[in-house]
Amino acid sequence: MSSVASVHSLWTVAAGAPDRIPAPRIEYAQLSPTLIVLGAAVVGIVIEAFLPRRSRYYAQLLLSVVSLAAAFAAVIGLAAGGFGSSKAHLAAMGAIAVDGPALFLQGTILLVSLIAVFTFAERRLDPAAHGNRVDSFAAQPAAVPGGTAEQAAVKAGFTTTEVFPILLFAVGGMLIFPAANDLLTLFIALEVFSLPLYILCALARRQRLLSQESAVKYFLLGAFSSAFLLFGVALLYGYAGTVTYAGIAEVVSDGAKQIDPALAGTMGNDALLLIGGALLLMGLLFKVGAVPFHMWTPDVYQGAPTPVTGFMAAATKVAAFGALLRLLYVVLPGMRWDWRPVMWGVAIITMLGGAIIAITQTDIKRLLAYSSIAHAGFILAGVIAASRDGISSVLFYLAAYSFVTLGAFAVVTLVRDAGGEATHLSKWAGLGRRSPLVAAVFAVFLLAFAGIPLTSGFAGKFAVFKAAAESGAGWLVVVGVISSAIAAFFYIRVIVLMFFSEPKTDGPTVAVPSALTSTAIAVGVAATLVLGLAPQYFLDLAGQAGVFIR
Amino acid sequence: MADLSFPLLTATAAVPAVGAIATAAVPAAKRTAAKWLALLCSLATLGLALVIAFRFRPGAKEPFQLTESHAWIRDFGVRYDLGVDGIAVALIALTALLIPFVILAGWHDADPLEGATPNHRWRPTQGFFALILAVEAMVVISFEATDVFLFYIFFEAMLIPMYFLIGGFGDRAGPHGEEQAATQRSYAAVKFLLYNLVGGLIMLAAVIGLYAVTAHQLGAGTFSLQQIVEARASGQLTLGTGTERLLFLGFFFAFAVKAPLWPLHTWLPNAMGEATSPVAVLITAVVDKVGTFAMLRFCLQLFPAASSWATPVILVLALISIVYGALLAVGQRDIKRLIAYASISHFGFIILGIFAMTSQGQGGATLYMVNHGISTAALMLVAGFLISRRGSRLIADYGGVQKVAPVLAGTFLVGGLATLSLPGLAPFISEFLVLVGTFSRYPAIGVIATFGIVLAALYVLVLYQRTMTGPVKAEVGGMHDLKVRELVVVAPLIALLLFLGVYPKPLTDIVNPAVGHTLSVVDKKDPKPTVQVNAVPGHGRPGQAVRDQDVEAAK
Amino acid sequence: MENLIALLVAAPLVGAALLLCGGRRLDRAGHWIGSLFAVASFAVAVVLFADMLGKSAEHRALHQHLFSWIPVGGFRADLAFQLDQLSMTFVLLITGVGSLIHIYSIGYMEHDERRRRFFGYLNLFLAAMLLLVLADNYLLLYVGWEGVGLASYLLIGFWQHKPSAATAAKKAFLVNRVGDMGLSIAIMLMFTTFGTFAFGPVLASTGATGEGRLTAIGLLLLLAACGKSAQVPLQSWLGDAMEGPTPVSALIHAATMVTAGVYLITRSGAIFNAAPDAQTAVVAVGAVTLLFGAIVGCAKDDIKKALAGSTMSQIGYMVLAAGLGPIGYAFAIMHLVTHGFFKAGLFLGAGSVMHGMNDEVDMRRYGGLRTHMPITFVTFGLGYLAIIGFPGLSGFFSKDKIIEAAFARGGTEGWVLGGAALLGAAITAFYMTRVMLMTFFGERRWDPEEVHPHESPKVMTIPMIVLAVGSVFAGGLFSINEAFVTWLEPVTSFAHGHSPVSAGAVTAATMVVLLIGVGIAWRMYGRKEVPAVAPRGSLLTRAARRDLLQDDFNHVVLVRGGEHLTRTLVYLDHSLVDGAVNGTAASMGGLSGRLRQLQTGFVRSYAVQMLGGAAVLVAATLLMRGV
Amino acid sequence: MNPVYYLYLAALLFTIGAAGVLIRRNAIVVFMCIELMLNACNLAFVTFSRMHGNLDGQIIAFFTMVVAAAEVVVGLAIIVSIFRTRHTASVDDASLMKL
Repeated sequence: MSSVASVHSLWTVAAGAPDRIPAPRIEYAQLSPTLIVLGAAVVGIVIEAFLPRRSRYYAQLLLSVVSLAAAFAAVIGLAAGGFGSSKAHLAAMGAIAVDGPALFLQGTILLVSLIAVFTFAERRLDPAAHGNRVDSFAAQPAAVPGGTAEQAAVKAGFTTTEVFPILLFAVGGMLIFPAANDLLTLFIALEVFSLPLYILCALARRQRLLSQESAVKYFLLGAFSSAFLLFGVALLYGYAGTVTYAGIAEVVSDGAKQIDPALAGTMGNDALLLIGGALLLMGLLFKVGAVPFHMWTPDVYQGAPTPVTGFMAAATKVAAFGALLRLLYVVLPGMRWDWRPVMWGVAIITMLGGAIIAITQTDIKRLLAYSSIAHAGFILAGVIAASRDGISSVLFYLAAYSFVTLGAFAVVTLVRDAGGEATHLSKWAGLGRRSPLVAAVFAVFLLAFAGIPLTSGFAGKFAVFKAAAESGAGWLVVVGVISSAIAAFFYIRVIVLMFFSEPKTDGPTVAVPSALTSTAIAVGVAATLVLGLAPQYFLDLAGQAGVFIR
Repeated sequence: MADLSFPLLTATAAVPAVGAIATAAVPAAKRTAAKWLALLCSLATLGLALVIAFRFRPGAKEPFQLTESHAWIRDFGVRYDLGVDGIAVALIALTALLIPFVILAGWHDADPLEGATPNHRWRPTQGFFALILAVEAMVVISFEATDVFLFYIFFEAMLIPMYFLIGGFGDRAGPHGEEQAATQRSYAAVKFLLYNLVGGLIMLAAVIGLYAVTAHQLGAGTFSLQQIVEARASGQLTLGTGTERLLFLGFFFAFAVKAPLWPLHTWLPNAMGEATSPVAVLITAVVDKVGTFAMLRFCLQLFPAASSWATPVILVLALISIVYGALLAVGQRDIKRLIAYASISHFGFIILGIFAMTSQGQGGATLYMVNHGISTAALMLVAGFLISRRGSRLIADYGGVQKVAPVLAGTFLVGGLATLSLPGLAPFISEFLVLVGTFSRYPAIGVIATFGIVLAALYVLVLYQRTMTGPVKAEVGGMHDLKVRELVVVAPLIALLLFLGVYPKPLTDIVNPAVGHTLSVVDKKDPKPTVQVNAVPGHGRPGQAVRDQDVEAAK
Repeated sequence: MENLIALLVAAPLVGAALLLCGGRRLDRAGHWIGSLFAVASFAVAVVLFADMLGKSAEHRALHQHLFSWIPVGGFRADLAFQLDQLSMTFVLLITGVGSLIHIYSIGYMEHDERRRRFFGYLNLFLAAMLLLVLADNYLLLYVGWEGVGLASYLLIGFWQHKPSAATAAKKAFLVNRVGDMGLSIAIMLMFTTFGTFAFGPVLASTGATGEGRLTAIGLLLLLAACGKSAQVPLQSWLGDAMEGPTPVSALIHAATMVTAGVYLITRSGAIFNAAPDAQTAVVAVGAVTLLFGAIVGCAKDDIKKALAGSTMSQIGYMVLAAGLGPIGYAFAIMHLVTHGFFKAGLFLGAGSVMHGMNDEVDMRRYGGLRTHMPITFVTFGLGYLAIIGFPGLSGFFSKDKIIEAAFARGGTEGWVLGGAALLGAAITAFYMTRVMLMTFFGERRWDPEEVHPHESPKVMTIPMIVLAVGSVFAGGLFSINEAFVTWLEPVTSFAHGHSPVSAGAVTAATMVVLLIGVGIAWRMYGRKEVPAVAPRGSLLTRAARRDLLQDDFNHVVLVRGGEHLTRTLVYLDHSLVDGAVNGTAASMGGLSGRLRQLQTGFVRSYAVQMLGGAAVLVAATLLMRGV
Repeated sequence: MNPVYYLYLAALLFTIGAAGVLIRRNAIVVFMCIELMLNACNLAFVTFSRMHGNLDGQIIAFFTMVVAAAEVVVGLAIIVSIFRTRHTASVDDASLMKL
């Protein structure tokens, strides 16, 4: 009865005084990072449409690098402007938060993407086809693999320069994701960065069957999970009557000012809240690749073009964990006692599952996929801390981890044989003898993954475990320690393979990369060592960034 | 104040570290240059270590001297705190002393095989010596660290170079050819790494726990040993019994793996068996000492109550190590594995001495660390020279060496006698002190441990008899005696064994105060003799004796 | 004066260092250097002795403190020497006999290309032995104790190319180590009891502690003595030790080292006096050993092994005497000294015989040698008379006193011990006569084509003569109005034993049994022809040839058992301790392999699992709230 | 009429969609089932919007449609290309990568 009236009044108000509807305010300056990237993406499309094929590659490369760099500069500017701490607030009518975590994560994502662009643009590794340098993306993705159309495309020296704008779109979505301050924005951002990734997965130049398969798997499962997430959003909306984080949080902690009777009906119903929250969590856990929502990770990581894999593994995790943090710390702090135990379970099975399954992997990319799962578990341990330390430790871990991952996958692109990248572990035997430098670099990354002291991996692991232990999750730390012991085993196995086993005669060759990939790897190593030896500065950054706005 | 003066401790660790990088950078063709560079760096380190030993004032009040302190990772409560007590000084000196010999002994161990295809990228020789220096640097700094976290980091990081040394370089062509040897090597290396890594990670959990506790009670988490000890003394910091025991176990486990203590020992025979003998020396004489050293410095000082709680079990385990290691040594067919098991037995003695909680026991244990380092080095290196001549590690392949290579045999015998701790050689003093220290608190355990000296005699003499005496084996016939380089390696070690056996005072003077401090932290006193004798100092005349109660009455 | 003490030890030590590190360039002069240092040490000893005689009995003890050796907490061991009458006696014996044997060896080892090393070892032995008797505390004594063990190990195994020699050396060292264990534990016990282990304080404080501890210490010291002095049950090594060159047997395994046990017991007299039970154990060991050794001595055909048995038995006498307390100490030492003379002489004689017989040791291949090597025959003969206790010669005085003291112990114990001692005397007479007859009398049982017996060179015979002189007169000299006893009394304290039977009766009895022993031997070996191959012999004989099966026992129980034990442990270490860890790793792998199967590659199965996960997640969340 | 029924319907549709994803082999059909799930969400949104009497739900529904459309574009592109490669749209055939 009353609900009907309210709806009716709605119409009358609408009809009555249109001028009372407030005009939306958009703080362009504070949204500039996202806007720059998305704008650049659009420009990229235009370039594809109008520039001649020859010049596209360079134009796109230039555009992406410049735009990402500019966006990063903007983030720095905002942070310097105090938006990270004192002036942190909600922009775009509360849809997007501009605060410490958001800026820190956006900065990380932008740097990672910048390096990813380098690996995307690498054109030295594959042997030149018909005199044209080629990158690791299909000449004509639409063409049937091995078909005449494809051969023609190769002959003509086509290259899929669209990857750059697509990448930029994905980055745009990722920038919004951790900053999203209401569930709708969250959902949209999720789709905005997922859809481009689906496409990128399908674009491998070699082993296109695998590539397409990975794309379809990723797509179907991704869509499936996002449907769940959306349903969760619906339920939460039903529970709270709003989708803004602040609003929901208020209702959750029973702090709603005036409860209109319509709300009272649903608000009491915790089932809506709990189920909705659970589904929402599931959607995010899928993106971070936590057990049991990890199934897509190995297949997609293996099938996708390695630069894309590196980008996904690094950037997606950052964005997704950012969103997860914001959700748990801003929206659901009121129900901490509900989600913490659940997350405990998830964290434990994720750490152990990832580590254990990885032991018997035989493909380097799948191995790294499982290791990324295990790492997701470690980060979850930090998330569970539910303390300021927890936030900052997670932020630090994400930064540290993403660079290591990117570097590792960049190295994977170098080891090649006739069939493209030689990802089967048996092929890596004796790599240390054939090209010690590459092997050594990869070993450094592996040691960082394993969390050996003096590498960024150790600092990160220590940070999250410390936070967890301080919040009373001591046993979680023990489990984490055990699983990192298990994990150590397979990292070491790879090192043994590279250094202590005799090189095979038909072993792969190590391609000499151009400056692009070299830069990527170099940055990876530098980050690994700097964050390992002198992490204090970055810990400070993360520490200052450790406050959410609500 | 310490910051103003020349950072001696840092320098001592930095020299080999820089040397490692420099050595690694030497181009492939300049192999010999790399060797000399490494040798020079290790000698420079030795020099600095001696400077430490001389700058160190045994009498001083403060527990740690030559301290350096800088902020490092504030968020983790970690500082770059260095400082040495007598024990550390002794062990740093030992490390710095042994490394040059290790390098010299391994002079040709990493040369590329004859007929190997030249590869301008692959530089095993440079790598070998660089890794040795890297290990030295890390060991030194972990002896110097007075910050638990700082120690932990290098305690762990040390594994990586060791791992490459074990897995990457081995004796030429073992009994079953190069291929087989390579697989065994990598197995040994992985085993070494996993055992120690698991230990280290469990310790990591304890380290984090320690931080959580300090952060919770002191406001800001800290890892500074002194700060924690003082806080505990002043009652600011109180650990619950359960917590303290858990943390203690976490720490002790890692050190027991490293030491190694039965039943966590099985990695050592593999590692020492497969590695080249200089590397084996590095493992048992240098790296493993970090474990026992850490028990003394961290386990006891951080968790006194838990230490004395765990003492009975640990003593029994140590006892088992002593007897078990010796018995298995008797049963070995492989020279290097035999020495490895002998070391396990010796580490049993060291741990026994540490946890006997008497000044003799702990002083003895510290001396034992040093002496065992020297004696094992002597024995193992000579064994290495022997093996390099015949190309086999099996005892059965030798016989009558004494006839063809008397000097080699003689040095081998001296090393062996040191291993069975013959009086007059350094190890005797430490072993006897450990036994006395143990006996005075736990007579039964002391007595059983004494059986170790018989077993030691057994395995050493059996080894010597089977390899050196008897009719000359055909394959041994053409064996040449020690070369100059090899003599230069062995002679000083033997001289040192003799000197420290006759005049250990310099060492004991440095060590005693540190031991006293440790005991005071653990709050333990030496048991009093049942009879009070006012001993006329070193004098034949009878001094009269008084019953205890009379003394009481007199008071 | 006391600063000379260190010189005693230093001289031979320097010699050893020179010879062992000197290398080949010293090969030609090696033996002279060695002998020189030995003699030098003897000279110093004589000087000190003269000085000591000049002082009154109470002020004879000298003391030299070099430096504090091991100072750790309450534990302080000094490197300090103590030279009192007891030590002096030993010093003279060691350096004197030692020098003689050095000289003898110059000839004996002439043809050995490793002679330099041999003399190095001999010097090393002298140094260690002197350290043993000069130490002023038990720990330093322990150093000498093991030092002589090392020297004996090196010298027994001097001919290392012979596996038998190497084995014998190892065996000697190991058995000694068992004894050393006792000594070291005893020292620990002293430390925990008295807080020190210097002779002075410890021996002066025995009154202050309970008898239990003293008994324990006493028994441990006895264990040590058994090891070093080849007393039952640790006697098995001495026979094999004869693998070493004969001078070694003479010096180490007859005159000096093996008597260290007696020194230890005598030195620790105060402790034993306060611990009667320990003393009983000592006399028991002594009595048993003196019979054991004698019996073994009767059956051996190897001349050196026969003498070894006799050594064992004679030391049994000394230990017995030492066990009797103040009534025996002095006689123990006295017998020790006389024994040093005649047994060394006998061994050198045996060596000279072997020298002339191409190193043949089997007495059944000797016979009628008296004409071929007269000097050896005479010296050996005098030694023989001395050892069987022929009236007037050294053996007579010392042994007779011991038998007397044994009776003086009183009660049944006294009778038993006295009886044993007498029986021992009889058997001694028997086997020594046997040796004498088989070697020098009867028909020759060697082939003149192969061996050409000849007298040894002067450098060997002169020491033999000197020793023979000693073995003739020493005893008498000592007994002139109890000179020796009074000399030792300040150290060992002396008490006259009151024997139930008069001294004369004892002497008479000794004479009788002596004649019986000689008579039987004469009937068996003098009258009849000695078969060149040993007859099967009675059960006892065969057992005696095998050291009364005691070796076989060791072999079966200790050696075999030990081998089995180690083999089992090696197996367990691999399968159990190692297996546990590897098993865990393997199971991890298996688990991983099984979990892998979940990754079927089918999208739909992934979806199912996601759905399941979602369901669990929801359910868990709901459960948390209990909705 | 009580709007809660619409919620039940939405849940039902969502379940049907999910079941379809699990059961059907043809990629296109699977994809349609996902669309069905999204539409179920839309229904829920609209219903709640009605119950709460604010427009957020309805607005979200529009967004969802747009997103669904975008998904169709990407999804069909992928599915079609894989169909052209393999001449089958069965998701079970795309199982080269496993374990």
